[in-house]
Amino acid sequence: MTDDILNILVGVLVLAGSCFVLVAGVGLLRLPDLFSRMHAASKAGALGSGFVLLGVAFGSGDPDVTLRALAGIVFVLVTTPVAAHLLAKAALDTGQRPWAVAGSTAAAKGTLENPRVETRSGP
Amino acid sequence: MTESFLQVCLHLSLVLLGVSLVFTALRVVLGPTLADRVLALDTLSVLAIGFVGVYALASGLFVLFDIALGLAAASFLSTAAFARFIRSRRVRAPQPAEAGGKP
Amino acid sequence: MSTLIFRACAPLIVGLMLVFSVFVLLRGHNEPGGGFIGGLIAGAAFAALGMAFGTDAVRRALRVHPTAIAGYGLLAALLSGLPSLFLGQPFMTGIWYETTILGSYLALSTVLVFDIGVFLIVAGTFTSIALSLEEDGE
Amino acid sequence: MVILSLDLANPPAWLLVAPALLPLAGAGVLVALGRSPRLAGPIALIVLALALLADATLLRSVLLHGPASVTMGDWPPPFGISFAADTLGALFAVFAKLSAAAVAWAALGDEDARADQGFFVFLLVTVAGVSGAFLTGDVFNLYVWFEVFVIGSFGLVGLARTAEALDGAIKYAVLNLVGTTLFLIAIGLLYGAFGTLNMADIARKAPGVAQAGAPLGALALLFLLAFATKAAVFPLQFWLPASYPTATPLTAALFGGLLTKVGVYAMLKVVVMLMPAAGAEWSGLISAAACLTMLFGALGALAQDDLRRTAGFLVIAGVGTMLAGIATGDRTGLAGTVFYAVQSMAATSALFILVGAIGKAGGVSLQALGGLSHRSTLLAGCALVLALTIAGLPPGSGLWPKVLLVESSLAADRPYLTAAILASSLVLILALGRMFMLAFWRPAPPGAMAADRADERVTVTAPLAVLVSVGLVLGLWPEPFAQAAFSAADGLIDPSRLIDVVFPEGAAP
Amino acid sequence: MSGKLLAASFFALAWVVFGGGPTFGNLLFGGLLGLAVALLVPSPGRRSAGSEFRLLPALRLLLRFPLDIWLSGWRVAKLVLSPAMPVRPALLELPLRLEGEGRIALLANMITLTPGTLTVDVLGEADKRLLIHALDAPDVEAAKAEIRDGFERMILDAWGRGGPSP
Amino acid sequence: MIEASFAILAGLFFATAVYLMLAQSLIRVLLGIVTLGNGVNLLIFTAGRIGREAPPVIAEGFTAPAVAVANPLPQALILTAIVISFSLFAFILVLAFRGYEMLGTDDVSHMRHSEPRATLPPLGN
Amino acid sequence: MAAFPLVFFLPFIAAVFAPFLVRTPGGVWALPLILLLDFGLLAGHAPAIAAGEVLTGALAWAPSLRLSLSWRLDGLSLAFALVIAGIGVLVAIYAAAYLADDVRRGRFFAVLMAFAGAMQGLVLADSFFLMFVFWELTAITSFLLIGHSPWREEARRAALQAWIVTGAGGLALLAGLVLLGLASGAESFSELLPATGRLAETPLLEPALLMILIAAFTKSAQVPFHFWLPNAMEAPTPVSAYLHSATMVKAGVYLLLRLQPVLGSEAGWTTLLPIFGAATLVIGAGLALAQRDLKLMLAYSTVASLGQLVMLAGIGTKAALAAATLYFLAHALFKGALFMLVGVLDVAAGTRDATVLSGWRRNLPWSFLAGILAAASMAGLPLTVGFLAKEEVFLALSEAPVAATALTIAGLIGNAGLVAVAYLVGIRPFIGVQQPGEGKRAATIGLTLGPVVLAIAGVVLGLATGALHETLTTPMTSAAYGEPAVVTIGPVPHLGLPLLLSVSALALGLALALSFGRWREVWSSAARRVSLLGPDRGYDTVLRGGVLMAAGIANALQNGSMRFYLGVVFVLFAGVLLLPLGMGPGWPEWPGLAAFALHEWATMLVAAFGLFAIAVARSRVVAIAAVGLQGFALAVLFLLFGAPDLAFTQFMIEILSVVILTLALTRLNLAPPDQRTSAQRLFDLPVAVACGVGVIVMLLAVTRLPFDPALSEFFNARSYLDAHGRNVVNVIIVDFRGLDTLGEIAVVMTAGLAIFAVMRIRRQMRAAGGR
Ligand code: NA
Ligand code: NA
Repeated sequence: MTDDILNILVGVLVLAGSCFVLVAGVGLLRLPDLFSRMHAASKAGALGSGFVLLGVAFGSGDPDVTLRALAGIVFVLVTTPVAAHLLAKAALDTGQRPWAVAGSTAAAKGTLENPRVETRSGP
Repeated sequence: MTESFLQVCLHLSLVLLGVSLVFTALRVVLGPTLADRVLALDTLSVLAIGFVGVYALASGLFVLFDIALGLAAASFLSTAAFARFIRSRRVRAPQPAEAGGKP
Repeated sequence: MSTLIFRACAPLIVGLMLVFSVFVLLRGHNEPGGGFIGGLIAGAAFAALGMAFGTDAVRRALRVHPTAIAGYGLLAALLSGLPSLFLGQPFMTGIWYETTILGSYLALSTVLVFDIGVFLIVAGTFTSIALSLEEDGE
Repeated sequence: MVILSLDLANPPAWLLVAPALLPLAGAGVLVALGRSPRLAGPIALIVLALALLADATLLRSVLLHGPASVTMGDWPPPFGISFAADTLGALFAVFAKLSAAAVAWAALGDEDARADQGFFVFLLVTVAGVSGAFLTGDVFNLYVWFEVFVIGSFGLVGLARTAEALDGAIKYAVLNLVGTTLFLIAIGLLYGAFGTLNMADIARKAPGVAQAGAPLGALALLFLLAFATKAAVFPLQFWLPASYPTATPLTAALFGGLLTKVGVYAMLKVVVMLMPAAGAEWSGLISAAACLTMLFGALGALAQDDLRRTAGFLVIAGVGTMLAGIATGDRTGLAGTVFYAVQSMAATSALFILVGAIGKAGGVSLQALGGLSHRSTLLAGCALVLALTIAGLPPGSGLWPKVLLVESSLAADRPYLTAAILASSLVLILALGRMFMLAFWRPAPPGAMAADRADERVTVTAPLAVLVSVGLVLGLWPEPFAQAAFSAADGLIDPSRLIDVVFPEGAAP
Repeated sequence: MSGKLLAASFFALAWVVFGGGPTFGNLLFGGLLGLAVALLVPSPGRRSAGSEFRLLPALRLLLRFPLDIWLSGWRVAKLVLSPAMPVRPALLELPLRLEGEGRIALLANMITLTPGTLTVDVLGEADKRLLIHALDAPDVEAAKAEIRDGFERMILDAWGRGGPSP
Repeated sequence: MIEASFAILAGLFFATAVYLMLAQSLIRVLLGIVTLGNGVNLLIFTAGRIGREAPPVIAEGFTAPAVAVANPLPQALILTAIVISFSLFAFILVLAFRGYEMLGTDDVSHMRHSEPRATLPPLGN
Repeated sequence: MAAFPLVFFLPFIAAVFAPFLVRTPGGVWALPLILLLDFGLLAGHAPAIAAGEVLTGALAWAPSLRLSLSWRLDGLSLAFALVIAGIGVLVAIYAAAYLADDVRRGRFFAVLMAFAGAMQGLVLADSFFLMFVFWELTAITSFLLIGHSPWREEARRAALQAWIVTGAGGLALLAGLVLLGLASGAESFSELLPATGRLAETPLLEPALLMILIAAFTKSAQVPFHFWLPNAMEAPTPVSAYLHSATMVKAGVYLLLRLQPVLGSEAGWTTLLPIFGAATLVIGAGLALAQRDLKLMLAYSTVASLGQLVMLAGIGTKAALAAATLYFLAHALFKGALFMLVGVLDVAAGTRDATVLSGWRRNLPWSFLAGILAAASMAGLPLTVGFLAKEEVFLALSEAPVAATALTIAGLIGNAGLVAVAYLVGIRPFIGVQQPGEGKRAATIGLTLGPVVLAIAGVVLGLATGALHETLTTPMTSAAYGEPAVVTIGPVPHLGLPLLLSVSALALGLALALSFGRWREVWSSAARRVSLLGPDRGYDTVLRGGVLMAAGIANALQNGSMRFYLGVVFVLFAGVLLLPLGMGPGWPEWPGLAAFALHEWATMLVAAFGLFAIAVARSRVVAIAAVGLQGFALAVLFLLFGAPDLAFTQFMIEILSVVILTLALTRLNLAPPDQRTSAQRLFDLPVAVACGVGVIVMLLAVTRLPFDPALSEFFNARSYLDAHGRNVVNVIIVDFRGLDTLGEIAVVMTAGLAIFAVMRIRRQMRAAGGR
């Protein structure tokens, strides 16, 4: 009995993970600028692989692998945001402006190191 | 019965991953900015983790699994390196001319 | 690119990568892994450390020049092949010693020493390459 | 002393690996110690001396008792990697080590060599790679040892400090990398066809595999292409005149003495020995390449004003001469190739050390040089003997291989090959005669000569004298070396003795 | 020194996880390896982390965070898949009450991990501010408030303000 | 036959590598070198014959592979080849980088410093 | 017989000790003594050789190279060896005096002695290759001797010219000897001579003959290869007397006489030798009379004499060979004497100009005596050995089997010229009005001994014909003829056509000599204009042209463009892959594709897409990003087809490659376009496609073969049991084939160090303000 539940759980988890990865893929293509695309991509990083790794954790039946899968999730949870942050900062610092941005005074005034250069690439 | 459900999910996942692999590959080439390409390459590594995970489940060979962890580590380093590359290029080279260019 | 967030998280990330690299090294004989991939991951870890805290911090942390690590790795690999010569066997003949202590199975061998040599070389070399390139970047 | 109590009949396992692993260990020690460039030189020299001793002992054992073999890890051949020392390999290893030791000795007193402690590490790695290549009996392991000396040589050319040296280094690196990649491609295909990597096993299986329809002709040609690139055979010699002249003189001395010879050695071992039938198919092509290489090298040497470039082209001419023996492929021809390769290791290293010394004395341009014979009679004497050796004239050592190759080409009814050998010799006499006359006999233009006597420091003249005297010994008393060359040729034509020593009881794989 | 020990024990734990369970061999080797890695890696002043740690808020945070990820993840998914893709990005500048580098990094990462928001950078020296890019934030102040009262509040409860690292 | 399609892919790798290595810019030549290395690895992998076998890992409780496994030897050879070509590539990359800085260009046709227009030797005696 | 090998080594021993002997006072005189001992040892064998014996023997030197220190002493080699040693003694004495105050005496005598050893070795050698070795050594020592005073460009030019021309001949000799060896199976002359029968059928004979003739004609300065000999007069006079008249230039004649029994009957031999010989005789004599410098006059007359000897060897009859023997002996004596005489005049009168020198009989009485006797022998006057030679020559020419009249006329003209030279050199400078010459030094005994002894010997041999023929001429002629041939000519002239011819030659010669002053100017300017087209000018143009052509070729091919270099490599690569299969067994048939799953297709697609993207990427930044794609796809492929370790490493390396690529290229300005021109694309595309197709074809040709899984089965079976490991691939890497990995990590370490070194040098140079 428990095996059936496990299989279903693993199947769902893996499918969900893949779906989120697909959403990230679509987001990468459809979203208008780098920063919006980063949202999609960081989501794939966290949710997509997270769910697949969870699937592997439950589906492997081998405690060693389960532990390692959980460790993998922790590692992904730490590295993905840091990588996203580094990339975003680098892009912003080199004058790449988010598309149609409202709000932030800093961005508006261009107090960042270099002048505002509007980059606009349609969806 | 439920085994077949799992197999279906796994195959479906492989297809989904395959499709997103193509999408991501497109972004790697389309760009337009280098940051976009780096983001796509980083997503490629995530895709690879997905691939490894699903393939391990499908083939029952969990021995492959550690590749996923190695990948996560290496992809982090590559994105960090690219970030550094992008930032330092600004100091030397003006906004890359090919920002809006198409291949 | 040394930013606050990166500097805060780097020790954790690098630490995990180093532990993982040693894990990949030690179980390489039975599951995919081994000295190369372990060394590469360790190298990547120190490269990341270099990016977060600057190359001087890494050199201080390592206390020994990375290329010297590679040198010791080569000597370890060579020495691992010598014992068999003294026993009259061809070079690099594996010598194994296996026991179980308190439930944990332990296998020491010249082949493991060789793999550790490979690990040190790959880690030392890649770190050296990354650092000398990063150093240039600043 | 361990070595003296050695049973030469069946040499111990360590003797076969020592020539390659000693220099490697030396490099490891230097890298681990790191900090002291001053110590690097002496350590390197001691290591090379020990390795040379091992080489000489191994050669004696092979000459007296035939080839020796050991398989690493005590695995049964062809599964483990076998080292198989036959006369060819042991002979090449000894002379390569001799040249390397002389270069190391010269490097003790050379500023740019001592300036960077990397020099001795790279030198030791290169020598380890070359020695490993000469002694291994496994074709993929041969590739690995190729890469070891290639990266060692990369390290040496990497020490470039001028634009010309750096450009030369880039060309050297890219073209040599392509060369070794061609070799790897050929090995991949060979493994696909044979299913094994052990040379003795390949030799055994060649007839059967050929019958199964394997494209051995194409495979042999691919190996030839790869080794032709490493040996700087025309038209694949471009990397050499770009890099040897611009590297530091001692780097060029090491390269000149060793690298192209390894390419020729590989041709002999892999094509002539392992795939004789397939190799023979291309003997017409090889002799054409030999003629072109000889003439291109000789004419190139005649045309240069820069002595360093002249020396580079002389190496190419030598490669063509060696190739002539492979083209005819008979016992005399192969012996000629082996004898030439062995004697030219010492001669070419000496040539580049000499050019280096002349460079310090009065620059390397013939237009500006002159009056060197007054400056140092020893240098003039060495220059003359070297010129005679390279042109293949008595009392130099280059004469005997030329005689063998003329005999072989005429016996094989290849008059155009003979004509090329003789024509290139004549052009070499002209080129070397002019070089000697203009640099040594012509009175020095005012103020051309360097004041300090850097060119006459003992660390320049001593190694030069040793290498030149090696040439004289080979020239005046060639018998033992000719015998070794002929026994090496026999080993190539009929590898059965080697196969028996690798597979003692003819064990099936 | 206590920072080093904490790091060492964390890495030892990591080894046990990798090595497949807490056998004697794993614990012994893990301890040694953990110590070695801790020495190698320059651990910043973890000192202040321990002083004001309260368990309950930390647990609340641990439970609440995955839920948040799932909810906003779903929200962003709907957004990306809808044909019109009603996206109103905004660049927020959030003044911080937290001071410890570790804490700020934790907050920044949590913001990035919850889809819809991305921490771009930490601005300023004394008056630290977080520069955040929001995928869809019509009301800038509301978005800021949501974070200030959400994740930042939870971290403050669990670990306090935290002084500047030594 | 699986090898057939891998052969075609290997052919593509080689064609691209050669095309890149004949490029004007040294950077593209470097990329060609990477592609060439990948191509050679695929060639060796294909030469070792490919089937849908499991990885050559002996499962717990067995002393030899229980099921048909992929050919382990080419994998070992390729592992060695990958790392070697990576090391050589890394060196050439740094050399090219140094070359760019010193020669001021990565255009191969302008990099002729090592072989300047050769000056004629003295034609007299 | 033990004395014999010593003869080989004596001169070389002298050569080694010469520099020290010269420095010790009086030590220099030891050198002629050593040569005298040499002469004595040889002379000791004369009776045995006269009795028809042939002494052969050998010391093993390099058997595997078919090389032995072997000698063959018969009439021919004995006569030559005696001349070499005999005149060597006198030249050594003469040189000791002539170069008394020359600072480089040590080097000179060492090389001179080495030459004597080489020349003697050449004529005594029995093994082919031994003779070749000595032949080349004479060329090298001649180069060093001509270049004795190298600060003069003419001396350097003459030295190199001599080495190149005789060197080329040496190479031809090697080919000729090898061909003779192949045709006859002989390794030495002793084996060759009896093997004449077998030679006839082989096709190798013509080329062998041609090579031998080239060797002989260049060494013995036959027209058109004669030009190096007059130029060699740049050498000090003792060298001119010894090498370039008595010995070295005779090596070609020796070779011809030695091979005459074997090749003498060949058509090529009997036609070419007389033609070249006669032409050289006439032209040599003519040019001699166009000179003002006595030394050049003698040089050209030597060319003429060599022509005569070659002509006689060509005729090959008993009489011709007897004439050659006699003339060889006579010439050695009188020409040696006259050369040394000219040296004395040069020292005493400070000039060698024929039109200036006159009336030196009072100051140089002994020289005058030597001049008269030597001139008499050269002119062929009775009572001299020259007369015996002249008679035999005209007898041989008149009875020549082919073109006797033409040869006789040539002989007449040539010898007339030689008579004139004899008078102009031997007599004229001493007679007439004594004019004041500001001579450098008095003619010491050392200088005059040589000419006098040689001149007197010419007369003594002329008279003691019985002893002469018995000991020297008959054995030598027999050896050259191949069968016993007794020489009988007596000192008393007897009526007959030869006497008539020699008298008319004498008369014509005297007439020319006496009227020399009147027509010399006209004749020498005419000769100079003709010589502009001559071989000497030709040598210079060939040399310059050769260097320029070589430069053209080298610069055209070695043009510095790495693109060109790589283009050649890849064209050959494509050719090597496609041609053999095209020619040989044909293309492997297409085995059909396997069925692949979607994700497998997707991965291959991405790889192909990545390759396409990188190839067409317009900017290098795009290319760098795209390189990640192909690596990724390949890694996934390895993963899908049972290679986890491979996938793992490929992933890691791929990422780290991209990391290093970006870290290193941070600085480069990748913006400027670097697109190829369409012309370049026209070349690159086909080559790239050809390489791709080639790889596909070869892979298919290899993978369709049955695969021998022996190695893999062993590894799978023994991995756990013997090597304690479950991951077979890793076990192969660290144990089964651990040595590969050891080499590999050596590469990795060295690469790291090399990169570190490059970056360190970069830092040092930038710190010092460089780039
Ligand atoms: Na070479
Ligand atoms: Na987020």
